[in-house]
Amino acid sequence: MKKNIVGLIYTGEGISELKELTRYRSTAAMPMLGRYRLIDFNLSVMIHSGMKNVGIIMQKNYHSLMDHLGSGREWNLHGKRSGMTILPPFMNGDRVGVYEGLLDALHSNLNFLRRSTERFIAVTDSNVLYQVNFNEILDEHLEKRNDITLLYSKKSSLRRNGSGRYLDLNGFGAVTKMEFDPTIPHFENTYIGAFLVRRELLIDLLDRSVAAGQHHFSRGMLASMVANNTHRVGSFECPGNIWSIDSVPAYFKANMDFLSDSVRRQVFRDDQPIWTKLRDEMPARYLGEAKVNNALIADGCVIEGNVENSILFRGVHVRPGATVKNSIIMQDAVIHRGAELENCILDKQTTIREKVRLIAPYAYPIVVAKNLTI
Amino acid sequence: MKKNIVGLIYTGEGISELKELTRYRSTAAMPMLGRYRLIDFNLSVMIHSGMKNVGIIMQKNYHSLMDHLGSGREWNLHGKRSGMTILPPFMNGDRVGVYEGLLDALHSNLNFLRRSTERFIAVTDSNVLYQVNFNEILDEHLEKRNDITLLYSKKSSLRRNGSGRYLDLNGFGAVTKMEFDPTIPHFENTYIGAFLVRRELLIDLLDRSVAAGQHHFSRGMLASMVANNTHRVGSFECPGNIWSIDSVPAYFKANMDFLSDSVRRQVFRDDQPIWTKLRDEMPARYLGEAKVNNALIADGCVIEGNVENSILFRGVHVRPGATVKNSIIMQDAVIHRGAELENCILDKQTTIREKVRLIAPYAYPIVVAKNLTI
Amino acid sequence: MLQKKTCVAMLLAGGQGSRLGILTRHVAKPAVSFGGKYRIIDFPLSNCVNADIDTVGVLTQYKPLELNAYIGSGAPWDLDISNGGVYVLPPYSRGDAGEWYKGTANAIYQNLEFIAQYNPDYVLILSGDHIYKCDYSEMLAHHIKNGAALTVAVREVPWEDASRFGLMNTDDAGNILEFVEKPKNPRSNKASMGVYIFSYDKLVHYLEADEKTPKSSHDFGKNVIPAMLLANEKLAAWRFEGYWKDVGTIESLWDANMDLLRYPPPINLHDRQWRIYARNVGEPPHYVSPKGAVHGSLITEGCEIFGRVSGSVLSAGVLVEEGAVVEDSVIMPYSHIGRGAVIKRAIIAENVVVGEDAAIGGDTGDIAVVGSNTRVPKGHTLAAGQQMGI
Amino acid sequence: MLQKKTCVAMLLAGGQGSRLGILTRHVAKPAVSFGGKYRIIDFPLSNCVNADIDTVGVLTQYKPLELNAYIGSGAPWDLDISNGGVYVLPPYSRGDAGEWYKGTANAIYQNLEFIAQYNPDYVLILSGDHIYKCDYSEMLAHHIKNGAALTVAVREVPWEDASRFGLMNTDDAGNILEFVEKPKNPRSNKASMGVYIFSYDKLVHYLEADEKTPKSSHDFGKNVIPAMLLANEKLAAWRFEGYWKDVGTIESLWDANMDLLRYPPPINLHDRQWRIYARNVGEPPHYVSPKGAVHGSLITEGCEIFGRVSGSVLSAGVLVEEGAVVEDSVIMPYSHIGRGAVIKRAIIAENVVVGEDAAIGGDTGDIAVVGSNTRVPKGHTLAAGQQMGI
Repeated sequence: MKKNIVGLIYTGEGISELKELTRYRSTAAMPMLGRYRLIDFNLSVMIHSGMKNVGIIMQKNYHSLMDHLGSGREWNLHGKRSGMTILPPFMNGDRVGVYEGLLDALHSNLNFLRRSTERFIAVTDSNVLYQVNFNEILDEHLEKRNDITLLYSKKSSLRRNGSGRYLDLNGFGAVTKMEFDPTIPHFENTYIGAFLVRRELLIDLLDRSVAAGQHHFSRGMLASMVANNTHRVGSFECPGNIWSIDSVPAYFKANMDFLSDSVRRQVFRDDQPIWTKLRDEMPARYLGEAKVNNALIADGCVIEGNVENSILFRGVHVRPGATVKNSIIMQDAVIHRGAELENCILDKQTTIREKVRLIAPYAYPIVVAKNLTI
Repeated sequence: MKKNIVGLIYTGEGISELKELTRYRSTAAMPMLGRYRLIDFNLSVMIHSGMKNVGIIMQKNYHSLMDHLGSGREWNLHGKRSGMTILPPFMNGDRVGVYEGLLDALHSNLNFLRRSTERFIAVTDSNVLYQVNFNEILDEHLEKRNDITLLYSKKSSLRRNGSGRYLDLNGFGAVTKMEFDPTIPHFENTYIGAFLVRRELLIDLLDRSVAAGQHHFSRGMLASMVANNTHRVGSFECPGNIWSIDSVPAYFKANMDFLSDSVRRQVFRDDQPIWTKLRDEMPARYLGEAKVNNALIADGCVIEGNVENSILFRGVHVRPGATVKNSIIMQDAVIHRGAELENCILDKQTTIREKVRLIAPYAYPIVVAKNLTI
Repeated sequence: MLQKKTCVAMLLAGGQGSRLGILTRHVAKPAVSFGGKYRIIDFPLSNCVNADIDTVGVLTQYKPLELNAYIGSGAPWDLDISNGGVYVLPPYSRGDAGEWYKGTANAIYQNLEFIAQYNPDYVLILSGDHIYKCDYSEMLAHHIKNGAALTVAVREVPWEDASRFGLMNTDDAGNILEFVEKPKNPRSNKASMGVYIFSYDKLVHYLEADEKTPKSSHDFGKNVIPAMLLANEKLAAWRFEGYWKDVGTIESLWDANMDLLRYPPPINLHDRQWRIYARNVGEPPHYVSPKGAVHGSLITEGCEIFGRVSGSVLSAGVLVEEGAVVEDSVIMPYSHIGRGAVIKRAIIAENVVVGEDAAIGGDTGDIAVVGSNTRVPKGHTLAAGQQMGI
Repeated sequence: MLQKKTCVAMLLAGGQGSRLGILTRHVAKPAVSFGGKYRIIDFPLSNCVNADIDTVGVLTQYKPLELNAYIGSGAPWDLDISNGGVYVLPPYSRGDAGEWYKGTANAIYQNLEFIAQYNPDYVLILSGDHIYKCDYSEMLAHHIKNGAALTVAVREVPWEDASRFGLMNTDDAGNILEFVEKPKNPRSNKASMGVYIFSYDKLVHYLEADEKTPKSSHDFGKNVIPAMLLANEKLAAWRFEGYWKDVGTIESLWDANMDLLRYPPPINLHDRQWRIYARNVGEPPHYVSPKGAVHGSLITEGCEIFGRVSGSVLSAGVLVEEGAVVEDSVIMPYSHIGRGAVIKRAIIAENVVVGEDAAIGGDTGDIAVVGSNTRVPKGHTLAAGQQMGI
């Protein structure tokens, strides 16, 4: 029952391939699956692993993320003995608040690391959606006497030519080589940007690396630990599905994958609810000639038209005769009579006028920015 | 019972005369009176005026302020229908998050102003400690049909040669002239940086002023409203004591003033508690030869030595034979045996070694920075 | 020391609610599911907080644990505050014998000590079996303006129904001259909604007097209000207009659910200025499969629809399997409708499993009901108007 | 649907606590002030949350409203969570007659339904009149490791006091062989602390059996534990070391307060790894005037000291006027000690006003007590060992 692991989510990956969608929000705040933000899944993994304290390192565009997280109450992270610590960028003296990367971000938040009382710390990027139990990772971490354990996946869907971090492992799961942004990845294991380490050791590693002039956490610090064999860098394979939300098509596909029953059942488990900010909306209403086929629809929606292979966030209104197909419609959007959407991503509060048609191929979904009327 | 006024506290005044004390915290986060932060008093005025929603515009060095405010729970500002909205500096695209002043800060947070539902808004600076009821201001605002009502005080203690904002009023309380940073103030009324205005009107005023190229809220926007007689700029005199925490001596004196019974009774009223972040400390312990005379002492202190005309924050330890006189000792400081302090301000977690003497004249208190050992 | 409150609300959550039959076998009436994601008690509680009344006592003598668990810290309604909030108050034993609440007035009498803690100026009395949105703060303003001892919320009912209600005759100024419980020959169609605002001292005075009255049935309508009229107290009527529905019977509960499917609905739950708050269950959006079809229905998050649903209200986590048909029915949280099952004009309570090819209810006739946690066997038939449960 | 819990705690907050005399005339014993800023119940509640037990039922049959108001949403102890938290459970009427809790075991029996909601593996039983810091999670680990049906927390008491306690004989492995309530000739000095961990199924089994046993006094020590021993259940003793003080009498309550003034104190309340949480009152730091003097005392925020205080514990908001003397006494929240009054070896409860020049208690003899809300007249004398109150 002891609180052994403190969580830390780094939201500053700085991925630009999400285009308009991340103009006013960080990747961690990306709306997902009708009622969530991406960070809800990261938080959920940590809470269901028994973590009581979670820090969230904020980077640019964090207003919507802060607004979403609020007091931490919805995640039961609002107490005196447990809590969500928002770590906004520092702005004092000569600092203007932009981290150069994870190493800089962690080093700038050494205070959080020092003030925590847990023995271990789990650090994750915020752009990956996966299910794992950190207690199992800790068990293996201890059993194999790792100094640090990196999480990886063999899923080919995570491999990207020209980008990503890949691991070569020996038979005991120890990392023997690392590869960064290779033109074509040589190793089958993709490092997903999450790791477990003893808290005091992390503080020490950060201090030494910064003092030694390192600038990158993985490309610099981790790689040199592996290359110089100074520490035992272990690994843990993430089970099940995993998604990296690093481009518009990847975002689109990740959402669409949840129309599959088996995917939903892996992630949405009765004993491990995914908590998110509440809106107190009424249930979705189906009126008149509504026709819905293979869709996820949140509370507060009003469906009077046709919806197929789509995901509708809270408060979306599909008027009579409108058709929404293979699309993601974010909250409070209105699709007027006779409009036709196919392979679209509509951001919050967009309006599609009567009879407007927006049709794109599956591989290149159209993104409509927040508040636009088309 | 209707929630008519939304509150907004601007914490970006940028006063540098507090020296070391504001190196790592904003003025709003200045520790006050043994267990508070300055902003607790601003929040208290708003809560006791019935406000249910309060926004706080953050500027540089806001980590300690955010840490203090937490979820807003201690102020009962943690609900769905009420709340504390932290408005951190914007950092997106070309913004690096430093406001040019109140006008810029308000204009950058138009979203908060627009999303609020209250009819009126009260905006205050965070460096002033005073007691007022905004409902009384609203009554007078409505009765006199003001467009905007500025709060002022006639207390001479607020007047500063070469700085400050002063108002000339006609017989009906309307502002007829304003004066900024005069070498010697000509008007007896000091504007304290707080005003009440209809929310929609403020949004309109901000839009127009920024569009017209104004850069300053009071020196530009307000002054031109007065000079051109475009709006009815009214005034309301703050009753009772008032302190402006804009320099080390002013900070020192404000705290010391609370050793007076009448001052404490004006501000600490049974029916209007001042809420602050909790620490769950045990009561103060007096051991051995403790001698205390005219002092405010918070929970968690251990007193074994002499304390006179001083204010001790939570967890301060005065060892046997140590003497603390006319001083402010912030939380968790330790004063070892035989040490002697007079007219000192010790920041958090300072340590004064055995027999060290730190003595200064009343008008120039010594400031010892956080975490130092002397 | 608790701080003084202007107005404290006392919610009479009632007894066993036997008119709801097996629906209240495992839960108190106010905790019965309604409208997909609500419980009946969400309506008066949300009305309270929307009217800025932040201190509520919930009086129940039946299944207080379920209400306690549902209400919890009060957070879903912003009632988790340090001065005030929401408290479930079962009748508690004061000595060797405790006593069941003997009537509405006696229930409040037994809890005068709770009210006294807040030293309020006014006490709002509510009941826990009505669906409506009401701004009690307007009623309170009316009470204060009129300087009344008691203000009763009234609504005009059709003359033909009037004899089912407590009726008031008022003068032109809205003062109550006469109060008659269910008269045979109504002389007024102004019916009491069972919502009262008392000035605190008057409440204490008349409850203490009523307690001493032999043979009183300790009821506000039958005893306390007549006694106040007799004593020439100023009793004001406050007229409520808008949707108001008693959900104390199977038929009326079903009716009220069906009202939400009308367009426009007679009560707008999509009202962002007057939200109805409810405890959240943390379910994902509902899913409709390629073979599923939904028409004219209310579907809550967590549902999975592989069959056909029409004219129905489905609560959180309901599963409708392939080939199943749900028509004109109310399905409460986490119930599963098996393959090929047909549900018509029925109420299926919580955590029910309806076996394959079962047939429940009919196209006409009374509403069929399945009580919570029941397993309806494969192929079982439950005719219109019948009930089954454990 | 409530989520399963590993361990649920049930706190027996007791009856009227008559051994505390007028101190419990207006509040239940667990709500009695202690150590300046605490209430007795803060200790078991804080122990629970520090041991990661987040679901607590508080059983009280006396003054449940004050406990309800003090506990509120549970926020001061982090017990305002959406699944679990703290609930005050008075004995409630289940029909025409309710019944007072007949004994410790019966009190739990009457609330088995509450426990069942969480379907726990273990149930921790606590009592509400002890001051101690205890990591129940270590006791639970011991219980699980031993595969016991019941684990009893024990402490070694001086042999001369042993006959006042329930005593256990254990074998070398710590299994309980015998349990005797207050024997004349003790064969063991291992005393039960009244802290039990039951495996849930065993608890249900033995409580149901006990309920059916005629003439049982429905007490854990007298009936349930002997019955389990008789049935050869595995009963383990878990040895607690550290400060533990019963505060069920005036003398022991005063003693325990005085313990806090010793240096080093036998119980460290300054422990940041094991904080004792309490509801906060929002008072400013305490003030000592130029004419005031404080020695060897505990002073809480909100106090104003214009007189002389020594060897005493002062709660929040206590005012000691000029010329007043407080020695070796406990002053509870918001009491005022008038000019020239002299208080020695006394307990002054909450909201008392001691008039000018009154004299309470003495240098020797029993503790004098003034009950809450009492006004002690000007010049009044209350001798050592006497009590006054309203």
